[in-house]
Amino acid sequence: MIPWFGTVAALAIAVGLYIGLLVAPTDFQQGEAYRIIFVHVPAAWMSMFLYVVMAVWAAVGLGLNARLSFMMTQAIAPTGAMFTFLALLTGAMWGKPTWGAWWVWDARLTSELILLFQYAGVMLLRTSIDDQRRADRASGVCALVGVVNIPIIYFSVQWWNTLHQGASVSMTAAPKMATVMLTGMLLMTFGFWMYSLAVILSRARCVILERESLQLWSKPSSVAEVAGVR
Amino acid sequence: MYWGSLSEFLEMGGYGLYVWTSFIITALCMVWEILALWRRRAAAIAESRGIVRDIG
Amino acid sequence: MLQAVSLSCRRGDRRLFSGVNVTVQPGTLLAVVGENGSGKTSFLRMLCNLLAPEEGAVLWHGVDIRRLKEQYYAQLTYIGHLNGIKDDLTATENLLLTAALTGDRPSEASVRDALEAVGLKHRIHHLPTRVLSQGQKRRVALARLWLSTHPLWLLDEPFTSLDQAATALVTERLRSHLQSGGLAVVVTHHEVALPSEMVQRLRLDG
Amino acid sequence: MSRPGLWETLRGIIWRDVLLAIRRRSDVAISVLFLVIVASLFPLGVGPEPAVLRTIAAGVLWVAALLACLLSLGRVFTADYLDGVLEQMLLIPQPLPVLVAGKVFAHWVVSGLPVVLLSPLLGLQFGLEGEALGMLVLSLLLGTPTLSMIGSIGAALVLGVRGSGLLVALLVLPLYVPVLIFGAGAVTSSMAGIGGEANLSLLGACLVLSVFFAPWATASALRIALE
Repeated sequence: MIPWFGTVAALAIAVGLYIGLLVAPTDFQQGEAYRIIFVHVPAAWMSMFLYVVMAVWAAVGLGLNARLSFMMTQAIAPTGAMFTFLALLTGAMWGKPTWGAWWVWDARLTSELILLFQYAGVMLLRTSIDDQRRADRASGVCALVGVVNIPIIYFSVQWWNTLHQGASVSMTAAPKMATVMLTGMLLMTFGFWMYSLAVILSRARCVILERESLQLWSKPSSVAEVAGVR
Repeated sequence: MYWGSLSEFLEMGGYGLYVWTSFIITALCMVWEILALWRRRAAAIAESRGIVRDIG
Repeated sequence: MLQAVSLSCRRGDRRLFSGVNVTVQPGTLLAVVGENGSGKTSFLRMLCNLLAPEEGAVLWHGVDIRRLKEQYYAQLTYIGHLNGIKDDLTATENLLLTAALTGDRPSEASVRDALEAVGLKHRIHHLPTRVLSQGQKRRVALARLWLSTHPLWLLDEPFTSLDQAATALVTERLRSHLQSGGLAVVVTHHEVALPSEMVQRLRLDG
Repeated sequence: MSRPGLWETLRGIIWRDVLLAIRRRSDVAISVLFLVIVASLFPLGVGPEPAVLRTIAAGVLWVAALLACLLSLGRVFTADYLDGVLEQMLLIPQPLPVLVAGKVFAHWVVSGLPVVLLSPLLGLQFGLEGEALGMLVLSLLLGTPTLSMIGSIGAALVLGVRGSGLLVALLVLPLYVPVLIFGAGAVTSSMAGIGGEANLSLLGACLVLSVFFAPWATASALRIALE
């Protein structure tokens, strides 16, 4: 499964890059700098989407007391944090030439920054609790509580009339070019999505392995079973 | 193809620095994540094999 | 009647005990014994729903306590290995407040009687418990037993840091509780000096 | 055996914490003093220009109040956790979220309310007058209970965890941001003559939301912490 997702991700990103960098025409208002959106927007979408997915797994884990769901939350957090960081960084790269500033205290930027802190909080809370079960559940509650920030990020552009442009990338160019841009962006998003799936699933496998070895240390009786399986 | 020449492509209408930094850092982050995971996985497998050998 | 049905406990990655079946009838006491780290405290905390069992269930009169929740809490008096008293409040205040919260409504006179019953002299009733010794603090915590009107008592090492006189007093209080049809589960290293028909032992090991 | 009413139990919970705060007045005094000191540092750092001070007043005072609240969060559950009172609270025959709400209310009374009462004085220091001053007090009155509510979730999550003081700041501050924005916004917009009512109603909405959800989240966090 993981190699399959990986291959699809590589293909989609390759085609997306080809369209975004080579085929898509320039944007009349923003010039070539707009091409950053081909990584910026997918990264920002993934950062929010992954947080929601993480929170859903946390809710499932807390509700059904399922250890596997907590392993999924643990596997998602680093990738989500990485995309949040990338969204902020590419945003700054885009902001400097277009707004003339690396950073502005606009609602969307601020709330995305907060999202990064939330990812950090969830991960740090987990690592600072020694008891595995408590670490799982406490960071799960933490992830769930933070979900209130997602609609705030998503709607911030509409609620506060700020510098950051609207959600659907404002198409100042002719509609036909817009379609090309949109195709490129959606392909990139799809690629990032598949990439996340591959990375997260493989990290989840690592987590399972690590926890298994931890258990083996204290429970030698089951070594035979595990050895038999492997 | 939108671009006339390679240098034009690299320049990005004067925004080359910003555009390429964004793309390259994104790529680096992803590659780094994959590598880190790969090593983590190798370590996890090695450890669990080691335990199985030690105890079992 | 309190029942534990195939109760299993895992702390971290260690399995402490599994498949524990035990029934406590009214008028009897369950003495839980075992080495350090054998899961005695975890077992007691499962009985009062502070700790979720990995497998199995605890039943109060045949109903799962996770379903009863507050109705079940209204039946029990739990004294953990922590005293649960506030250092900045006096012994009297501590008992009055705790008892009021758990559903007993003692008068100040009955609180005074309870404190005297555990052998605390009247003049220290009105000192902040901060100035009391370990043993005296434990006595303040155990004085709740003289105020308790609840049928089920869950006690974690009640005799630690008590002297012989106080141990005898608490044992006597346990006897009168059982004689009036109460139930008790006591985690302890000490022998409980009660007639053998009242005491049932549960040994937890591995 | 009679089960006491919910109100009676709540009163008991609140009264115990208020009584403890009265016995340990220094704890309350410290967080109030902290607020005053933080607020007084700004004029020293920024310079005594009255026009500048008036423009930053709302933000500075709100941030100071927020930090004072953060500082006092350790007191909500930690002492009770260490002496076993928290364990007993989980076994009180009443719904835990309601008890938690009572406890958080007590925390607000001893740490949030003093901030609200002191704020007009600090506002005057920064040259706030009339309507803006009133708006500052009002916004703090509506906002600080929300801070206590949200903070209690963080405080419960990090109970007994190493490095909990810094961790709770990381967990809680992101969630404080909306309150800070609306609170300071109320004062700023009333100074600009737009009237702060819109921001006040948003603060009210935050309060209502947090009163509904925070005690529930805190209660589950406490159960997790005490397992």
